[in-house]
Amino acid sequence: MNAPTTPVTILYFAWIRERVGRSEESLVLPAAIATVADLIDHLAERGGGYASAFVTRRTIRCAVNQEFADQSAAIAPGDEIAFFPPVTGG
Amino acid sequence: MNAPTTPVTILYFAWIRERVGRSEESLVLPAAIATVADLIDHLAERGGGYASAFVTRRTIRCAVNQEFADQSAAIAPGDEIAFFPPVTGG
Amino acid sequence: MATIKVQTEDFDVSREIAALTAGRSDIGGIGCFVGVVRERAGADQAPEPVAAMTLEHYPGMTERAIARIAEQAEQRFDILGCTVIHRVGTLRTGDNIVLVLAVSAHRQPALDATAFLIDWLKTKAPFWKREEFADGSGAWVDAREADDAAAERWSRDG
Amino acid sequence: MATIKVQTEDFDVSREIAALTAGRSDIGGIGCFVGVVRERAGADQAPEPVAAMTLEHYPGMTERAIARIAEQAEQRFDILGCTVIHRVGTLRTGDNIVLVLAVSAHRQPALDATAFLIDWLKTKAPFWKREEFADGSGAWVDAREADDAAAERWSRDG
Repeated sequence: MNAPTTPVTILYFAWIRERVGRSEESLVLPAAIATVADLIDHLAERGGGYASAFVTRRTIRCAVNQEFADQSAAIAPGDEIAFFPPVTGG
Repeated sequence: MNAPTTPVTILYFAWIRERVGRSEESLVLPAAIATVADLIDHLAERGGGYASAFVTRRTIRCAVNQEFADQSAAIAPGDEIAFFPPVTGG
Repeated sequence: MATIKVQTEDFDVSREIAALTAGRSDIGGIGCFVGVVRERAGADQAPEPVAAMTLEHYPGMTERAIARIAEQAEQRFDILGCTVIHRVGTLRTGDNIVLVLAVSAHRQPALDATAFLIDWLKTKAPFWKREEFADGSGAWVDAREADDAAAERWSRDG
Repeated sequence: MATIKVQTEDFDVSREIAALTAGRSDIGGIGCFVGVVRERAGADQAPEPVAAMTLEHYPGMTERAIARIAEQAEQRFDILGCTVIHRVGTLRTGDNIVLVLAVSAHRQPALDATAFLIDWLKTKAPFWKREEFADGSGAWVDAREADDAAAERWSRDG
């Protein structure tokens, strides 16, 4: 079990990375943040590139600890949370 | 139009070739032979390997002038007629 | 548009892909199938492992039949070209028998045309396989009803 | 049983087939798909020809996602092995993007698994394509609903 002061790692890919302006950051989750959706709200409130990256929530896909997850998924200290658009490989 | 004395070419493949004992022959069609089925009867009447090759008519496939044909297909002097089992390539 | 070869020699998949795609910038997907001689070829219940296989064909009609099959594939699917190479003569376990390639702007026509070509080759091209077993005996491979059913599927779809 | 690579370098189809089939005598069919960068990539209506494409991915998760897709293929289809190689980084028109191979005793599982693998890769592996046009502009490729539908098909079938 990670302590509440253990940060989460947040990764950004493709145009979300470009809008946010970075590919990775660490963040100690405020106590009120329990799900991916909460984290998106929190990030979007920063404004600027973050607001732009997260403006259309339904186009955002995410993974928690390298598994695809819904925005309703719970997150906890120590998690790796990634945001990206729908995948286009192959 | 080929004269009635122009022979047909008959080809045999796979186990039909083995039973008949040859891969090719020429034959001037008797006047009574109008279809592939007539020709099969004619050949089977020779007995021996021919009788053995044509004993089960429904397993015989044929081509007339290099196109798959039914046993009811008409044949004429100058034609190339081939007999073979169902194909097994690929 | 179709490249068709009936040959005793082996083929190289990469080289055939390069030949089919050379100089083109409109190809997005390459579908490919390679048929190989396996130890239990005709029937999984064969009494003996297959040591070799001899492929007989009908020279002249073979090329004509394959050309017709390739034409059908080009009419049915939105492909930009295809290649069919079928070997004849004596082959050993692990040897390549047949190569099918189909190229398209998108993956689905390439994959569909590849499946169509091999299904139709199995039932509409004049090749016959004779298996030779390790004990020296041999047998002509029986046509499989499953192959007819697979080819028939394209008639229903089309 | 699956060979999975995410790499910047190109691959050679013949070499990968040889690696997957080496020493085996039970393989009768090899299914293969190669995805290629084409000039009109994301949308046929793109204003400019695509000059290059950059593929971004999620290191760590990518390999894990592909391994899961390969496991699914091995569970669903009667295959003897598969290979998935996906390139990342900057690619030019005509360059290979992705290779899928699946081998089986018979052709149908090999062909089905090949189609399944590429359909699922398109929707369940974390890759993103950015197209760069000849005029210097660029755009991230939008996900295609057709790809979701193609992958969904396997859920219905399964």
